[in-house]
Amino acid sequence: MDAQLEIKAESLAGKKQKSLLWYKIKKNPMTILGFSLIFILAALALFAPWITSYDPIKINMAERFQPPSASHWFGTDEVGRDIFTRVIYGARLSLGASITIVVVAGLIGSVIGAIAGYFGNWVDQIIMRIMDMLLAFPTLVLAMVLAATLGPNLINAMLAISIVKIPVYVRLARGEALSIKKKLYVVAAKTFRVNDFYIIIRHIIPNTITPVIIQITLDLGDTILLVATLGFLGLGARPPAPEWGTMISTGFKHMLEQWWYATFPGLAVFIASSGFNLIGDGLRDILDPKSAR
Amino acid sequence: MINIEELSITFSTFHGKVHVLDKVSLSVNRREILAIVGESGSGKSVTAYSILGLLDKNAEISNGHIYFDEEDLTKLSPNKIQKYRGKRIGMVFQEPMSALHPTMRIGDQLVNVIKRHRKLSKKDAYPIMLDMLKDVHFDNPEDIAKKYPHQLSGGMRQRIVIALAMSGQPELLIADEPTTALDVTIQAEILNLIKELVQKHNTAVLLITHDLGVVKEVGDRVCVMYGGNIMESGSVDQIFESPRHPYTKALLSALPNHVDRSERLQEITGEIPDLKNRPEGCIFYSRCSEGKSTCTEKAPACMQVSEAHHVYCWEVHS
Amino acid sequence: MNAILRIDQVSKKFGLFSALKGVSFELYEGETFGLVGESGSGKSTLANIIIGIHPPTEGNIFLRDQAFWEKDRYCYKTPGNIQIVFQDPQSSLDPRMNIRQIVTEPLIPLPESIRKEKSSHENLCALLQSVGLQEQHLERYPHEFSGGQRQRIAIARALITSPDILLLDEPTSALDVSVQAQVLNLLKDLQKKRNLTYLFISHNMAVVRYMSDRVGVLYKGDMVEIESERNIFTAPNHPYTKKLIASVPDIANGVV
Amino acid sequence: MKQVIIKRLYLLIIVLLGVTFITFTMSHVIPGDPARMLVGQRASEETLQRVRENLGLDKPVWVQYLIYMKGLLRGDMGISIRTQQPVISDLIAFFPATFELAIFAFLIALGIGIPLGVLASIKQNTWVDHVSRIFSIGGVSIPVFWSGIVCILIFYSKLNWLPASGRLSIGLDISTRITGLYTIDSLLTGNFKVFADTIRHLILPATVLSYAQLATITRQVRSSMLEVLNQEYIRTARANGIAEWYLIIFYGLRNALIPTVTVVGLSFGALLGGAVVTETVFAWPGMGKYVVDSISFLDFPAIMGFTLIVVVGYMLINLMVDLLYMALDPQIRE
Amino acid sequence: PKPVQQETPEAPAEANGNSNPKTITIAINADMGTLDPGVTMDNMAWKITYPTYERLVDFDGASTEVKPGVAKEWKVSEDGLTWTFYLEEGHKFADGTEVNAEAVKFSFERVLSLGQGPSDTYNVIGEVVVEDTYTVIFKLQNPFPPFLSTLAANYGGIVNPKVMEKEENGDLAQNYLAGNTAGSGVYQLEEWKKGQYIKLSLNPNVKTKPAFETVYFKLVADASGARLQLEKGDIDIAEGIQIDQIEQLKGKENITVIQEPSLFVDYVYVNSTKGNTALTNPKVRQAISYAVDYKVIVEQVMQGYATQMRGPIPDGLWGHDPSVFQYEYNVEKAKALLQEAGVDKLDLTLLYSDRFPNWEQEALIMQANLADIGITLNLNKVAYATMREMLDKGDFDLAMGVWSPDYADPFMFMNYWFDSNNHGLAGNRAFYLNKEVDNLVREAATISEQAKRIELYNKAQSIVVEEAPYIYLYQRDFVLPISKGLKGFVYNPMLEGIYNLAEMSK
Ligand SMILES: Nc1ncnc2c1ncn2[C@@H]1O[C@H](COP(=O)(O)OP(=O)(O)OP(=O)(O)O)[C@@H](O)[C@H]1O
Ligand SMILES: Nc1ncnc2c1ncn2[C@@H]1O[C@H](COP(=O)(O)OP(=O)(O)OP(=O)(O)O)[C@@H](O)[C@H]1O
Ligand SMILES: [Mg+2]
Ligand SMILES: [Mg+2]
Repeated sequence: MDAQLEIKAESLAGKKQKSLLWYKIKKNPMTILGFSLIFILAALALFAPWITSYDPIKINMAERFQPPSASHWFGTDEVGRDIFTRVIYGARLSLGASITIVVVAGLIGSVIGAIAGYFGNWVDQIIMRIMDMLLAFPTLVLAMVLAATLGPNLINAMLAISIVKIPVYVRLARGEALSIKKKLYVVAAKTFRVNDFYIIIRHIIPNTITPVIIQITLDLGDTILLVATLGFLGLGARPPAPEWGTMISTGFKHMLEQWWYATFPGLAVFIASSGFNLIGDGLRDILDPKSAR
Repeated sequence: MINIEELSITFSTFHGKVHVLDKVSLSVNRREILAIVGESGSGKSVTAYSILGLLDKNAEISNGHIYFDEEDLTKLSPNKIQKYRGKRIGMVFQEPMSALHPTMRIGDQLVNVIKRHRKLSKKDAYPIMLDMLKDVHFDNPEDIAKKYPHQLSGGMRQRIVIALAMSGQPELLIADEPTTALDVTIQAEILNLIKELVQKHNTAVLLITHDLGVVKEVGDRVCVMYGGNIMESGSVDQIFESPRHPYTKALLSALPNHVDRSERLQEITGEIPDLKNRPEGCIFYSRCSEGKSTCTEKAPACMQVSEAHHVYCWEVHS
Repeated sequence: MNAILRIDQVSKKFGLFSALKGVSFELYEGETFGLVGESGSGKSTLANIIIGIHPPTEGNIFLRDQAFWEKDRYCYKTPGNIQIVFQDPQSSLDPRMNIRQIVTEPLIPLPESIRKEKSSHENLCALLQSVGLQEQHLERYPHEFSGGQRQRIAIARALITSPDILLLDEPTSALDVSVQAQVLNLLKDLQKKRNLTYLFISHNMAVVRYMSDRVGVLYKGDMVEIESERNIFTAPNHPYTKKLIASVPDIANGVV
Repeated sequence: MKQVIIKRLYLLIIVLLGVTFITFTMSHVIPGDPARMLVGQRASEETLQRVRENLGLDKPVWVQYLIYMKGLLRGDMGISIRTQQPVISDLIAFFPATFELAIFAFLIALGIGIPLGVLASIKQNTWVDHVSRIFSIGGVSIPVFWSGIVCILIFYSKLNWLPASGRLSIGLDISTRITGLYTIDSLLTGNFKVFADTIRHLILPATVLSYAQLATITRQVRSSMLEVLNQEYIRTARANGIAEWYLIIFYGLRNALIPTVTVVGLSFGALLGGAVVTETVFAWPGMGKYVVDSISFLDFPAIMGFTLIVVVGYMLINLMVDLLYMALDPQIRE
Repeated sequence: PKPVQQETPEAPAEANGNSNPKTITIAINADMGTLDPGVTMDNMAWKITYPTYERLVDFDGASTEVKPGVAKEWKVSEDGLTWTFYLEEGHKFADGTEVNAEAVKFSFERVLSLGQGPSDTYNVIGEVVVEDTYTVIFKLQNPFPPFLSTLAANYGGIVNPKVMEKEENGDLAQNYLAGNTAGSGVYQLEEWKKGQYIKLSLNPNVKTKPAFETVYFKLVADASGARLQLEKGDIDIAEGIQIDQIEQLKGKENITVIQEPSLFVDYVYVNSTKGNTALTNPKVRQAISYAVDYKVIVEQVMQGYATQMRGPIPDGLWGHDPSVFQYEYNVEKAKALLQEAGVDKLDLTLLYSDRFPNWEQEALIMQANLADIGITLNLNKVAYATMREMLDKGDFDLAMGVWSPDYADPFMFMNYWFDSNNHGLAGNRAFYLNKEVDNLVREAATISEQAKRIELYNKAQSIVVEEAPYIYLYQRDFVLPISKGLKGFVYNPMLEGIYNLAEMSK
């Protein structure tokens, strides 16, 4: 008796989404460039022990401050370690730290933001005032004070940056939540009398995830730089671990004579940061429904 | 006035080329209101946009011509077509809220357009702007001119949009679902306004809608579109009194208007076929209740059933 | 006829603005009550008060003498007995859930046993069948469906708790005429089969006329007229009703 | 309008209380004794004790906080432990330098970023767009400490075009202090030699600093332009025959600036507190260096003072953003 | 030759500053705190206070001995408790007031009642008596042989008693003096642009006019920047240049590099009582002392601008014992010692901060060195303030350290480093405890006869070298690149970083 509606096309489902994505990525050469840069860096970091025969930690005073050459592509540092080796091993730390920071901040931030946006009223007020405080806080003071309190090491630097980054995600997620909670599917869920946390978890958060992911990739570039800056100010990884910012910080003092010391880790920061930014920009174009077609 | 001949438009998308319009021909005369009806996705808006060269970047006119007083608009450069926009051809869109610049005063928006079309200074354009507002039934044009769009109701906004479109005193007015977002009572006002302006300025109107009621109310002639093809065209009376195309008939009987409450409504089963691979024959065949084998073989040719009443259907041929 | 739902002097203020001004009427079991009125007249607001989204400023709703609101708290304790279908099938389904998840969502607050039973595969299949969908659709996502199909999904979701009352807030306004016909037919069939009571909100007079047994006209928050379907279209009393009916363009000249 | 300002001010107080409290407690649990920094490491225990008492460091933290806040009400931010001078006078000495640098960097970034963003958006996915993106991504990706020193090497050491450090050449003097901004003061007093010198000193650090800002602005303008240009009202205006350039600037950019204002305002706030590295590299006598030194000295009053001024600055900028927002968007005005 | 200034017509005035023979510009790398000689303990500030104030006595040229300053002569009583100073007439403060006995009394009493860092040194003073206008007597509470030397230190600066007019709520003009000078030195503070520069001008009442009428201390925090400016001739002296860059600078035509032995030592605290228990065993400490490759540190890290220390008292200060034992790099011996001590696996931490750039390199080298003898050294880099707190509490195993004397007396090393009363930051940072050493150094501090004192200190030295509570790394050379035209600079190891501006010219 009912008209049997045909489903649009059997193959449409996942395949359509994927091919669409691929199509859009292909149209975005910059994004491909970004992915390649990160991919190369990640591969270097992952396969570091097979790529270089030097030890990133072991010192060799006899080889101190060698300029770039066939045996030391990026030269050596003040205790004779191969800078190329340290840069690629450093990718593990620097990229790892940045990704952790941003993902942690992104997760915490979007949950808090979803809660603020969904509940509104005083919950929103309190959360957003706290976020105002965090936003208003001079990043550096927070990071340095935290580092000074807990000890200047990478973990604390990461903690500080995460805290600083959270408000961005809270704002983003809150904004999304504000619009999502007006969506009929949320209104509908309310009429079923499911509880608020279910709604937040099942409806609000999954639907804010796309902008959050975009923001995460965009933030990664920034974070790498921030980690490096904190490293530059002596709040980074503990020696002798290789970390780009710390390397730059030390190398910076030798910029005039041993230019390679700060330049190559600087280049690595530049590549990683641009890579993530390109990906983020690309994702924004690709995942943004408005740019569909 | 305007004459569209065998217009075909293709969009390149990631799945491939979508043939959205297929040999659409229609024409509108001065002082005439031509209504285009058809369900969502049938190509009504694309037809309208193609006239003003406002198609998206991925569109391509693969066939046909659009003659506007002997000039083929499809052949014009973007710069030249710009001269037509607003000046000779006006356009009204569906959503009155989003069609107006949200942070610019109504008066300024109108003045900007008037300035351009009549080559006037801002000061000289102002009184003309006030007249235009009066034309669309605002009694206090000065006040209105100072307002922002969000301070007006939907009906008021739509009148502004119409004023904007009319400000260049165009010869052709294209109205793409101008009342869909409005209440029935306001809709009636707007439709009356359009009728009135047509009378006053001798404008030709291309009215796009999916509301058959609206068509009946204001249209002189009707084009029924389906899947990028014209199915049937004729005067309002011809179409409503004696529809010949199965699609037109189905459309009319799907309306609950004159059906007894105990009866079931007529449904049109199925969906528009994939426009990427348009079928060889009639596009409506898959949903047609009267279809037969010839329909799948060749696209139906135009059939004149009476004066100015054309149908594209093999069934009618026979 | 039995009154199943009683709307009693319901008023609603948003800030200073009165969206509803003491509206009262009753819904009889098994009937379709059409609610018409211009945009902003308070139709959706009323539905929202019934379903528990907004508390009324004054007045109350009773279901067989059971009050819905205690101050600002919705205290109607039988989840799923009243369900709502919204206008826009696109945004009323979460794009990130598949159809199974969407349709079973209303069961979540129900007791474990009922939930188990209702969400069993056979039950779901039968439900989908009844709204004209198929079993294989269960694992798909909303974007894979057409507008009419989505509205069917929304209806299935409303039906899964076997409600007595269905609030239909402009269920076909976003749909094409051809699809509208399908949905209206479906609604009629279901009503017959399940003895549902409908509150049918629309501003399309023809649709209201086709669907409703009685019609109420809301005008700026006031219920200006409640009449049987026949009376309201043939002999409207209130001037607004008259204007409303007169402004409806119709394919036939003269009466609607 | 008035309400917004009042609301903001009231917010400012809440945020200030929160931020000062956090900073205060945090800086007081840091291991390290400021009294010790002051008396020198070899001091005896009694001397140390005496100095601690003098500084009030022997009292519980919350008492110290109350004392501090009480002083603050009178406009007294305490005496810096490191410089032994009122924090307020230190801040007055350092803040204008940071502010001037930030403003210049900001103007440069706006001047380049907005046109670049607009260009990239109207030429979306063409080489213009790609080049502008690469260029602006460079800004967010190149560490300032690196680009700074490279600039010095090129423009100071090699080309000798621009000075490498400070705000003003030694020997030149800006005798009257009106605003503390050298560019403005020198103009006000008609001292064009100083003005030219100040500008020369500003160019390198401001450019380096602006480069990072530039990216944010360009990207924001580009994406909001893209969004705005897709709006119906743009299509309407186009259909009404508005000229394309007029459309882009007066219909498009005008609205694209609304979201940009927020992003840019926030980033300017960050600039105030975050130009440390640039200031170090260019020996710019701003607050960044001051706060880094203060932190390593555990100079609480100075850290507090800095935090306060940044927070107030940030909130004021926020207020300005809101007001600007209202000016740009009539819907919010009501 | 550099065609410096005239390239651009409107070349910045800073270039003129340098070519002007009456002006000297010195790049410093950190701003200073208070300039009050009675408060400041900061070497940076001393650069300003030393030439702007006079003292009773001054260090003589490059020597660690003193010569007459304001006091033309002095005598000390037999028991070492009464010191009488006869002032030279005609010394005037910048405002024209004459420097007299009252001013001396005022200054020292002021230091004592301020009770800040400098007062520590003068706590021995029981009373300052004005005998007549030009005679002042110091009565000490107990004999303190280094007393004369302390008077030549910065905190012995004589302050114009008129500053009391600037006193605010009983602060003894502390607030005023923080940003102003009120001394009788050759120069006075004319302008202090925070974060930018400090400008000194002549004291109008000075008897003999020096070559430089104006002195700029220009803040250039980044050493590379300072170096570039020196190379271009925009400044005369660049402080804080990395040791690694010195070799390059030596090659520049317009730059001279001054290199002098200093009394500044780098050493490592080996926590002998509060750290890892293994370290209480002198054998383990010795093993560590043997394990360090001194040569690499001196030659690579310090680029040869240092000499390995021999005993705690540095070469150049009296009391230095050239015959005391010196550890050398000997892995075998170190291993053997560890074995003797019964230690085979040891996990230690090395505390340091970013205060000195060479610390990290040295830490890394020591990490490698100790690994060779089976000791795992974990590096713990913390903020400087934190490091000091941890040092004070003894919360470390090994820690990097530096030391330089405030006055020229072995007391500065022996009593500070080894007296168990000074455990913690005060001086005995190794938390070293040896009753015999305690007695030796305490006795040496109370007698005035130098030969006797040397004998006692020598005895103590041989014990503490043997017991190795510190790793005696090296004694730094003072290295300073200056522009070639600059003449007359004399380095005094007691006045690290302080310039004899009045004697310099170009
Ligand atoms: N830029 C584009 N790229 C690809 N396909 C497009 C594009 N614009 C329109 N289409 C397709 O062209 C077809 C006709 O669209 P059009 O907007 O003309 O429909 P319509 O008849 O106006 O429908 P509605 O009543 O919904 O407005 C649709 O299938 C649509 O998906
Ligand atoms: N949450 C709310 N806050 C403030 N005002 C509201 C809210 N919800 C509805 N309103 C106002 O109440 C009035 C009635 O709204 P309602 O949605 O009930 O109208 P409606 O009759 O359903 O109209 P439509 O036909 O457009 O759906 C409107 O003027 C609306 O602006
Ligand atoms: Mg359309
Ligand atoms: Mg509604």
